[in-house]
Amino acid sequence: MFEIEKIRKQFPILKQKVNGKDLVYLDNGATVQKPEQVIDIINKMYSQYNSNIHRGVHYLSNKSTELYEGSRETIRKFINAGVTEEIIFTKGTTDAINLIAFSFGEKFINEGDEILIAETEHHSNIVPWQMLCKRKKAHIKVIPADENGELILSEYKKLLNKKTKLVAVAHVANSTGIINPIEEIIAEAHKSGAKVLIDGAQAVQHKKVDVQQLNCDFYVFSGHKMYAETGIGVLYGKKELLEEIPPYQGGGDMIKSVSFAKTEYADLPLKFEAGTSNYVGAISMGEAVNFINSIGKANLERHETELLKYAEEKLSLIDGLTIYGKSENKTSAISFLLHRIHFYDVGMILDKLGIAVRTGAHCAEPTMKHFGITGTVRASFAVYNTKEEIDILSEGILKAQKMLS
Amino acid sequence: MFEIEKIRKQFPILKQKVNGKDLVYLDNGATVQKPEQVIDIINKMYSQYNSNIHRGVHYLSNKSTELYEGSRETIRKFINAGVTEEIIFTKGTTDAINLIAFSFGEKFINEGDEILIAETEHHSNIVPWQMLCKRKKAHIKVIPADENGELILSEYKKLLNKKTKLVAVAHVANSTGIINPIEEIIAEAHKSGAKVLIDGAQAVQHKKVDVQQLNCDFYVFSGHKMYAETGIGVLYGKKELLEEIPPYQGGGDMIKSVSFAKTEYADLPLKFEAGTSNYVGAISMGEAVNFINSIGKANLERHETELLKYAEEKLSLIDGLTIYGKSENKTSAISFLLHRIHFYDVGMILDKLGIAVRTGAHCAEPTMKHFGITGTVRASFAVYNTKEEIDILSEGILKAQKMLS
Amino acid sequence: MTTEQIQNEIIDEFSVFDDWMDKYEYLIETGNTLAPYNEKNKTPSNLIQGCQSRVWLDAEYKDGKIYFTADSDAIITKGIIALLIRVWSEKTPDDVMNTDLFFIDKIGLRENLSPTRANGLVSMIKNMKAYATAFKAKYES
Amino acid sequence: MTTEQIQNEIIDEFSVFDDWMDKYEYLIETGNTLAPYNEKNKTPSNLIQGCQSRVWLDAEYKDGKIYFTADSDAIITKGIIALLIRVWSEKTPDDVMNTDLFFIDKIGLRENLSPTRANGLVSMIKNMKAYATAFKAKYES
Ligand SMILES: Cc1ncc(COP(=O)(O)O)c(C=O)c1O
Ligand SMILES: Cc1ncc(COP(=O)(O)O)c(C=O)c1O
Repeated sequence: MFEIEKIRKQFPILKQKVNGKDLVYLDNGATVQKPEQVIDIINKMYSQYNSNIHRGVHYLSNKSTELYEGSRETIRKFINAGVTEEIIFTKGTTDAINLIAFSFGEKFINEGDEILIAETEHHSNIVPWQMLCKRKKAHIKVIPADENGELILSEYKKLLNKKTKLVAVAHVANSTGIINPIEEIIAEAHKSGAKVLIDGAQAVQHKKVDVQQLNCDFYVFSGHKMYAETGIGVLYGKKELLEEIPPYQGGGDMIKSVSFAKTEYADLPLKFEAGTSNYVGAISMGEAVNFINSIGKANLERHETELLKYAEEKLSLIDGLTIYGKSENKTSAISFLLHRIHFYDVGMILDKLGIAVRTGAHCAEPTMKHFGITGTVRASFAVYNTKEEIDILSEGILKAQKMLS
Repeated sequence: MFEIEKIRKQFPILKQKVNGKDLVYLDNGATVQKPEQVIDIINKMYSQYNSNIHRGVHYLSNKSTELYEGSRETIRKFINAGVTEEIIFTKGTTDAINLIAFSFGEKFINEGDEILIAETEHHSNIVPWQMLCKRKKAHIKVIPADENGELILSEYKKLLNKKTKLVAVAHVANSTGIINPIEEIIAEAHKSGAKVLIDGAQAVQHKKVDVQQLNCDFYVFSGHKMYAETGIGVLYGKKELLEEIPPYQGGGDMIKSVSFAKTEYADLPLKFEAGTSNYVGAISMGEAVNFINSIGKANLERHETELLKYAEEKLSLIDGLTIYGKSENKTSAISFLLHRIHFYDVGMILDKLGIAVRTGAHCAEPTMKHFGITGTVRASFAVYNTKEEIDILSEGILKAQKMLS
Repeated sequence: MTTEQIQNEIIDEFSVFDDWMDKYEYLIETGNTLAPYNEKNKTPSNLIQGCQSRVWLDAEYKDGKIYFTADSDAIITKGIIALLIRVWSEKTPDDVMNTDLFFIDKIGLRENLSPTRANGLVSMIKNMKAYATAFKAKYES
Repeated sequence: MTTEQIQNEIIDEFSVFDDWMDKYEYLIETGNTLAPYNEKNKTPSNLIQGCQSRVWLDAEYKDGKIYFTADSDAIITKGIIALLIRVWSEKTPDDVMNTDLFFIDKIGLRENLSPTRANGLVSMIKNMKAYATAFKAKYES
């Protein structure tokens, strides 16, 4: 049974008043709020178990290490990776993509090689590849989107060739909520001999993800967008590949032995976890998975799909409102503009009504350019949002429209 | 007035029992415990103010951003940097060193160049330079230590030459607690035209640090070792230098504009903060500085010096105990071995007595090699430790010695 | 009137509003009455790129006084700009350089000066002061 | 005796101790009685490098049974090794492969099998099972 009130009660921040109004938090694409059980585990870590991991022999250190490694296993199950060594903790999605851009790049990218990314990517899945290509004299090729924001697969297939070493695509585009056809993208890339990185930052919190079934080579996501702390994320990579590519950062914990003459790197996953890992963050991520599991991914997906459909219906009724990103395959986000009204002004007025939405280019300037705009208003949903909140949003938009035109 | 009992009360974890004994936490070199005010601010962030920073126009986002940027200013004052843009938030010390190894390396390190590091460095201040040197065909030169673990300045001066581009040295060596003569090291390096990175991971929590007075080019440290969260750290760099070197990671927040044709990077400090920053971690770091300031660095230093002197006296009385790292200039750590007894065994027995110490090579294998050993037992202190705890440690060592010989 | 007096005048005007809606409606109105900005001056060098709204700023120095003109694509931002220009136009460089801008806070629009890079206003204020400093150096020394 | 019986025997022996000191003293004693390890066999390939203590492990197959020898530089680690060898020496590959190692937990020494890389014991157990698998494949198929 999906009991929304019970779920909402678990999020202390939702009880907040903002500008005298009940908070309506619809900026979940930027970051998701945290349930009590996640806040509690952080508290508990710092009040009872905190100690640096891996290197200690004492009780607290063992305790922290056990919880940390336990969390790794929880996350392995969450995305159904084959073995725990395939789960690398990073600072977040951006960090994970940069890691691959560097390490995969050092090993496999040479002058003239090509990397394919989609036109609708987040900057974090664009800039690291640009930097890599600049360093290696390689090239970025862009998978174009159609006027609705959907990727054009026929064009994608034409772009694939022997020089294509990597395809990096979002599972869900953050600025539109469109779910990309990654199954087909992955299969095609593999046929052509390219590896695939999937940016799951906007997907894992909304959809069931099975990396073995997807057969992607890398899958990355952030804790803070899936009910966990900021400053933590995950890189999943196929074991053989992670073993082949060199480490990214050097430091404590990622080595087997160090001397000035010769340093040997540790085995997976530690090879990619230099320095003191954000173990409290990682543990909070395991707890966030527990939270999601306690609701059930299917229930969560059903609820969020309902919300999206409802929001699409409601907002379509508003005169002069254009939705950007139209597709049957969307999840949990709706991007729009009001005719002749600046998104920033709408955001400001909504804020005054206690409604938090995101405005701007959503770190996806090429997508905005594609639509011929500079930004949108984006409402994005999490498991705790309600239809009533969408009603409030819709009334708020009408009010803003009235004030601003 | 320095009231130790009042201070201890602020650390919930110190009330823990471990193996039925009162916890005696002497593993502060690995990570320091957190005072209530830091735990509270984390709580408060996730229960009241949490929202992604910089990009939002709504109330919560503004609130988070204000707190985040406020923390940057607090930290600027803490180390007396000239301007806030010189404070970059990273994942930790290791991340900060890797950032410089990459970005400074891309810009300034060429084939045949030399990087000087000390023999007594932590792996995090060795491996990134080894990786850089491998990539750029540059060379590492090692500043040797004498038999007590102190750096030999006359040898250092001989190593400096025109090819020396960077000197990377710890402010305080983590395996011995020895304070390196960084003032002189910095001055000499500059005379010879080299830049200097100081690894302050073991210093900022114990000593007053004034980066302008030191005149170092880079100074790095970790939050978790100075009473703040894990997963956060700081890179201080001189503005002109940070402006000159290229960004390290690419992604959201570090850009001014992105297109497939041309991407412009943001100004400092954001240029080096790609992706969602660990803003809660950063805010906890500001609060940790408030905690330290509430005690007063001078008081803290006095207390910790007393502890160290007391521990040195006490431990010297134990037959067959050798202290590694002897110097007049030490802070907050004491490394030792018992004759013919393995450090691991000592650590295990102490753990049973509720005493948490670190054993092993302390991520400083070259230092251990220098002393002709494979590891030590290290007791390291923070502001909340007491002489009584050192008495307990000393009794514990005697007991372990008895059991193990 | 001094910059302080103008600021107090604005505070007085806003004091009659007791809810945010009235304030914002007034701000929007004010934005709509902002003197038109010469489209030709929408050059890259006059552009202050916020993440969200864009601001264009230009200034001239005549007979000891500065004449600011500005624009924004967002109307709320434009409203604040209009208020800033009211405080600072036709003032001397010294007037501008020495102003303590207190009115925005007092009229309860502080959220518009957030440390985010969102609307470019913080940079705009910095740039207005920079113009004053530059004019002073150029013409008055 | 089966590996299960030996484990139960060890549990019995430890059950007389009611505090950790006695347990660890017994463990240390046990470590000191471990059959000497041939120094010549302290080769890199026999070394299991923990972060903290090092473990050397060697094994031979004779007449259907495995003979393990091992050593460590830390005496507590050596004590656990001695117990493991007592359970597994002179057992068949199948015996070793199929053992459910429950005694370490039961005698309250679980902290010695922590997931840290500290003492090499977890790897050692893995390697002992790997020897069994290898011997079985080589000699029994
Ligand atoms: C001197 C020194 N440098 C670097 C580090 C690495 O710090 P972190 O693990 O927080 O990145 C440490 C701590 O382990 C240290 O003591
Ligand atoms: C699709 C997508 N990719 C990458 C990112 C970057 O994630 P983070 O900022 O957590 O590194 C985001 C979130 O902003 C995103 O939505």
